[in-house]
Amino acid sequence: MMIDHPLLGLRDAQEFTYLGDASLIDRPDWQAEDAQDAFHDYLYLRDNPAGAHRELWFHETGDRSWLVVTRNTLTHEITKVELARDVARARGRSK
Amino acid sequence: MAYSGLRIIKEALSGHRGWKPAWRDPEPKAHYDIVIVGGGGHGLATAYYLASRYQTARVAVLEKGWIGGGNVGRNTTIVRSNYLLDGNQAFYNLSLRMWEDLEQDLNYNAMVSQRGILNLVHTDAQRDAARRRGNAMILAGDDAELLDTDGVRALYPFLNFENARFPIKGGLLHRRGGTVRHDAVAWGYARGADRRGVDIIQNCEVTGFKVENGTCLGVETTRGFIGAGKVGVAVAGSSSRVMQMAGLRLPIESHVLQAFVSEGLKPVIPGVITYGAGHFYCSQSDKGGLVFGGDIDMYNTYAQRGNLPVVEDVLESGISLIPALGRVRLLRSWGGIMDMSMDGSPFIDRTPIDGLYFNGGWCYGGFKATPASGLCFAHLMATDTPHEVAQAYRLDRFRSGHMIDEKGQGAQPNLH
Amino acid sequence: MNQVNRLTGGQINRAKELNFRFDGRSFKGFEGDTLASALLANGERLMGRSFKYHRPRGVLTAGSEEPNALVELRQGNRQEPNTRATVAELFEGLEAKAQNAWPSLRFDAMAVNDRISNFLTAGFYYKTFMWPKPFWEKVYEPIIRKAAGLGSISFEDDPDLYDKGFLHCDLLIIGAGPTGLAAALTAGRCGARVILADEDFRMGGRLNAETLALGDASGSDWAAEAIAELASLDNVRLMTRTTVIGAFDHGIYGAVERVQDHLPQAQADKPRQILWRIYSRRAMLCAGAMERPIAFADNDRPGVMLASAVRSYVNRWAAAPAQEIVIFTNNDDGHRTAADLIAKGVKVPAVIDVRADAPAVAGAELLAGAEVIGTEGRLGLTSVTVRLANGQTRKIKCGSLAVSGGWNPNVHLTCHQRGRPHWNAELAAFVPGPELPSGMTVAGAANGQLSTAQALAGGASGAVAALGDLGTTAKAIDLPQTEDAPIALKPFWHVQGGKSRAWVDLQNDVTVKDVKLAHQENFVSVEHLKRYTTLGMATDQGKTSNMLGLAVMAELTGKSIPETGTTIFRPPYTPVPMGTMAGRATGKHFHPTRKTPSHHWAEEQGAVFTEVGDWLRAQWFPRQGETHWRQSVDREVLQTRKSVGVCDVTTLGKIDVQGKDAATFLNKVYANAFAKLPVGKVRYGLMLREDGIAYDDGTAARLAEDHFVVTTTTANAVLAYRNMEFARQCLWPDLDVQLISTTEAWAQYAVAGPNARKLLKKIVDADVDISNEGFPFMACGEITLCGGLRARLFRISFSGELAYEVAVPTRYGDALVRALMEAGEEFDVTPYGTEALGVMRIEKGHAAGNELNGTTTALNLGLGRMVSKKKDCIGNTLSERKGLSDAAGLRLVGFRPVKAQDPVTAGAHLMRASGEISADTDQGYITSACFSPNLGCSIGIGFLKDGANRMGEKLRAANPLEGSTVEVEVVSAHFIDPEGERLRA
Amino acid sequence: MLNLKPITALGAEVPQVDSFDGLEIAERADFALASLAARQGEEVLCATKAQAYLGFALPQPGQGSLAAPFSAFWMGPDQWMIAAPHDRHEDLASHLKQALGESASVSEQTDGWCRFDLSGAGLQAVLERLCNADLASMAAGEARRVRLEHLGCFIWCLEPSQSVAILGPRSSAASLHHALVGAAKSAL
Repeated sequence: MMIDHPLLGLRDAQEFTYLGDASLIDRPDWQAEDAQDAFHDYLYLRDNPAGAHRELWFHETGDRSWLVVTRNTLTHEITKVELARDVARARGRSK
Repeated sequence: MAYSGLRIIKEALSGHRGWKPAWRDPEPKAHYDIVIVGGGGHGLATAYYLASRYQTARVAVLEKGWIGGGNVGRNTTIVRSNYLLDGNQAFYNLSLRMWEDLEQDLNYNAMVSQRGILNLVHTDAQRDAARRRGNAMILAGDDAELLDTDGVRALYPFLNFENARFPIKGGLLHRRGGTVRHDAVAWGYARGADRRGVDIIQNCEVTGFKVENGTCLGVETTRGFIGAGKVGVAVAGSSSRVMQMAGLRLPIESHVLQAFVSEGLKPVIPGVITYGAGHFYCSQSDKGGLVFGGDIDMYNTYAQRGNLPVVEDVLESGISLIPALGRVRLLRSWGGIMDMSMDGSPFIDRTPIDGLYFNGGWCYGGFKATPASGLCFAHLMATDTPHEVAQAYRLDRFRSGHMIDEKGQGAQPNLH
Repeated sequence: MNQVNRLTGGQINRAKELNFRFDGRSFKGFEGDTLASALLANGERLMGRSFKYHRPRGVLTAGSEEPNALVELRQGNRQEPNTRATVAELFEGLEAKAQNAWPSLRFDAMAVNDRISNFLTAGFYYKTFMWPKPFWEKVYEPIIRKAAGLGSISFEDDPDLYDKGFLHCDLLIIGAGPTGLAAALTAGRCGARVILADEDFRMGGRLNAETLALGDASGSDWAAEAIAELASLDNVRLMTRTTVIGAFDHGIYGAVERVQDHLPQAQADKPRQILWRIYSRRAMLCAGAMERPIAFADNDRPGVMLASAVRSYVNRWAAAPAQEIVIFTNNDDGHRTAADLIAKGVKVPAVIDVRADAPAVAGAELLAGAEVIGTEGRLGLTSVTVRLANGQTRKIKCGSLAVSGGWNPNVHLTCHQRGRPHWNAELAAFVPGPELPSGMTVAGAANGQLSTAQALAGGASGAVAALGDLGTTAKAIDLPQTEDAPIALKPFWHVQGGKSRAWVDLQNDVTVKDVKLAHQENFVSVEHLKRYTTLGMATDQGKTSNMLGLAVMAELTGKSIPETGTTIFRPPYTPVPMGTMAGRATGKHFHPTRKTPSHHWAEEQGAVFTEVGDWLRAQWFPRQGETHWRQSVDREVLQTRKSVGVCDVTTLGKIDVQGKDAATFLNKVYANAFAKLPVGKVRYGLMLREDGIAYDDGTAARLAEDHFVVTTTTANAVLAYRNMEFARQCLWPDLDVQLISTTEAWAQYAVAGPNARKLLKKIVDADVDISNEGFPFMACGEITLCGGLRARLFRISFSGELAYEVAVPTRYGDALVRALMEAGEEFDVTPYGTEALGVMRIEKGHAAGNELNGTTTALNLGLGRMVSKKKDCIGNTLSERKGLSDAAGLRLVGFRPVKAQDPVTAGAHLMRASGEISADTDQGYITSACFSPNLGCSIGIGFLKDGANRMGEKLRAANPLEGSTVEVEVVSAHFIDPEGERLRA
Repeated sequence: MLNLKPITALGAEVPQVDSFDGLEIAERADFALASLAARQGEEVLCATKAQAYLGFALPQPGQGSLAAPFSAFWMGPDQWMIAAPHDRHEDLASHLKQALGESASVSEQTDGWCRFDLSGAGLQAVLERLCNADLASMAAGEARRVRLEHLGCFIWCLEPSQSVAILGPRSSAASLHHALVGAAKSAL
């Protein structure tokens, strides 16, 4: 597969390490009432869609960026690639 | 009609006109006591045991395509019981014992061949881990032997002992492990179930569950609604897709595992060899092809195909271990979709919906589990209590922190 | 008998005669021959035996799809099973053996299977061999395994090299027949980066095998001219002997180039084959089509061949399969074979055409509306029996039968991403469907455009379109005038009736009757049919058999062929040597070897090395007179604890963590608190996974307010770095923190033992205060040593002794270890390896990889109190789950043998002092064990249920695997200096 | 005066040179390296100060600059590798840190890497057996991180189509060298 890195252009997916669903960015609040349940759902449950999937890839033998790649799990077609840091900020993550 | 050598002779002498269909193609009925979704190994086995051991009268297996087309039709055929952890041991111990009696039980030769599985050891730490595992196996009633380098050499003199990056320091041998002709398992169970009245309905895709007041009443299918007292889902690879129709999210991701077969060869490898320093395991089929595999492709996918990097990785490992295979040709590769679970262990459990049961999360170890999985799932559905060897396979075990993590990789499915 | 069937002409070099041997006999051929063409020229039709019934078989095709003529090529450690004689290029001294035949190809004892074949029908083995139970592994299976298989291997290591490579192009053209050449000329002339790959050793495809003309030139001359022009273009790469084996995601293709297979002896240092990964922006599949056979009784005798193959042998290789050749066809294309044969002077006794309205053939008798219903000849065809249109039968003498059942486009690569081909009724064949791999287009015969004119036009316009997608305007080449015959074919699959078996899959011996039996037993789905009968599972992967099997099944079910099913193809297109897929990363070079800075020095000391991940580390340093590793290790341990030892600890991961928020960041990735660690101090840290399991431990040294150096275990250096980047970029993106690995930049040595300070004093520069007051336990700092060299010093201890770790830039690491040894001479300093390191850490009860096994929590490790509940850090929330916080759960404790001489063994399971020994009574397990020379006995650490409350209890350490059970006592895991006084000395 | 004698990544006192018909592979030990990463919110200041110190602007993603005495290439978002001759700039990291102050994080990288310079007409033929960098598309100064011999290496273009520096992890220098020499023998 080829991943269209937002900064570097097309790169062989072999340079990347895959983590999983991009929802892993949305780490719950540790002080919430239901923190343990929220962490359970966050860490263990997956939509696992057959179709568009937003997922985290780390450019391990590359520029060390984490990317959020939108990829179709039926066809492997990639429709969007973003820097995970931008995505995280857009989803309200900060310090 | 019972199969036997005599029967073959008789048929041969009468033009083979007497052979009957191995299973019927019945029209679906309006209602069954139990409907199994998924005509793969586990679904067919479940139906067989429901009919044969739990005397469930009206059972149907619904299969989207052709039976045996799931992972029972695309695996590397290995059966073993070399587990370390409590929740797994008794289950796989039972499964291997069931394999040993399977053919006589089914009257179908699935070529259960116990030629031994050897897991190689390359470091002292691996030997420590192998010893812990081997002892766990023996304590659980399975067989294990710890071999040193010479012991391995005696079994497989052509492995790379002289020029290895990671020298072979020994291995854990599980003599009762081996291989089974995978397609025959599906067909044997199908024939056995069919003979006991189970309706096996091919080309019948489930498109939804009918749930009222928290109870599952049946399934919508491409061949109409089919009512059911209970519905059991055994569709590993597609579990998330199917259970999503019932509104459930699972601790599962779908990944592809590639497997490979070489051109046919005169006998090379009697048993199963697993490399300990790379991703490669290999056996030889009765037809002569080397059957081998390695790691999954690592990314979520439902496409039954993989990519080159994993192929190369598997072969780098393979040739590093067995340099004599360099000129043997890889004939065919294929990809199977795995239900990779969050701790590498499966689920056989009720769901929050009454009357809906779930069997899945087998990662790439589902084939060897087929008999016990079928029996335990049948037991659960017939009695509404978990079978004693499958009590740990609960869907809520992550909530309570009771993971069954043989590899110790944590909540990352692609590492199991 | 010297080349009795050699004709005139052909594209062989008669000036270069080559000697070769087949099955123990000597022959001659020419340069440009394949093994198959040379054997045919020598009058040899028998080339192999079938898989199941050991039927005598000859060559069927002239290409890589050959199912019959498989041989063991070459000898000794280069013996290569299952090589198709049709693609094995002839070279001087070629040696080939027939396979799957004993004692000889002509007389094969296993052919007895053929006599009892009526008992060995499809799937018979599923119905028998079940009793008595043990007989399967002991009797039946060994016989079956020995009889099965095809060629054999030498069991010697393959001596050849294999390369891998990477290529980039705008347009990859797969196949260099008329379509591919037209495409390549079109694209090449406009300057695009083009790769043209063809599996043959001579480009041109069917142009080399046919007698048709392109404009004024013969097909092969036109091809040669096109190739010459392409070769002159810098932007075009011509790759002959290169098979594109797979279409992978996003325009990546795998291709195998056979660099030296055609040479008598591979040149040293050069690869036998290369696996290329081709990154293409666009690809054109111009792979042509394959002719398919017709099934009829005894259609498998040596001499029965595909008509196109007969033309290839006659036209390209000037080799006639026989002196008299009959044609059997359902289409006009078969008639060409007759014309070509007649032109070459080969007798064509008859053309049998199933079509009642077949056109006449010049120079040969046409039997229209006739069918072949039988053949004769045990080891080679002698005659065929024909059922004429009027129902009469006629026997016709011939040595070869050229069969044409029509053409199947080579859609294989279009299916590699699960695309399904579509049925084309006009061709009675599957053509590429609309779901092609991204970036791929298909042209020419592969796309169902079967005439030469269509092929040329399709290639040229396809290239224009593909380059147009890339924004390049290309102009189609001027196309020469050539044949443009429409396909005239009557779908016809197998001859009804006939007394003998009609073969569908020649290699696997699947007959029409087997397909019928599968249908009768409800193995109707194409996949069931394949799996039950083994149809299409042979080395040609159904290229010559799938369509036929499908057609027979369609007939039986009364459905159309496309309703019955399609079969799709998987990589590789043709089988690939496993060595080629592996490349160079095998043997000693399977993984790169990481060497420590002291490696060369350690080698000089005669150190024994061990693999730790990709690192090689000194395991121990034998001294003269030491004959057993234990002597060396015991000495290293004792000497370190008594005086001082030095160990290379460079392999631990080092990560530079900088930024204003560095401390805040570490507070989040470590379970324990780091925010308040003073500058100049080191702290032990434990990292958890988010699921609460401990996965790595190490230290973090605060060199400045905004600068930490974090160490990880050797094994987890990469993972810990990745996880920290995840935390930095994805979880807390606004923290000001920067990371970079510095593992390799610094050579780091542990200097441990009561004399460590004295030794180091001699090394560090005079102004560096390393006194206990000036540089206490857990201090760190940037210093200079050996006359001003920048260095880092950490007062940390894994051994439990007074110890330091000192780091210098890696290039000085070799000199530093020598300096340390020299300075330590007066203390009798010892280097120590990983074994002694392990012994000392077990004596101190420190957890390492065996304890951090991915299932253990901080609580299990006895470090529960480290997990801060007052801050947010990865893993703390889920570590509190019930199953992970059992008060009576596993705890890390120590074990001593009750009888001092007994060994404690890692991997033993713990059982109560009495009672049953079983899985149900398991109390835990020993993770690490060693002989402690300080305690004079074997010791271990491990996890025990409720271990902290069981000190002093006697247990049994059960090791049934090795037949031993040892009584042990539960003790503290801190065997030595539990108060930690030595560390702080 | 230092009394410790450095060795090269291949373990010798002097760098190794291997010559082939069309290619020279030269081990390099005469350069210092430091990584430079802009602090959050200080990106502009970092860029300004870096330009003042280096004499050129920090390169854009994927790009690099070859100059004297400093050269640089982009390593990752807001992160660069700076190189300079070792004999005069052994303390490159501390000098950079002084120059950039709180605007950047600087780490010494000199001995984290081994370096082999490949030059000659046969470069393309050899490089294509080693990694997926498309040499034809690389401009002078451009650096690309690739997988080579299973290692993460930088291919740093020194002269288009003619010369590249390959930076690999120092501990694996021998394996990397073996791969380079093997490919040269194979392809040339």
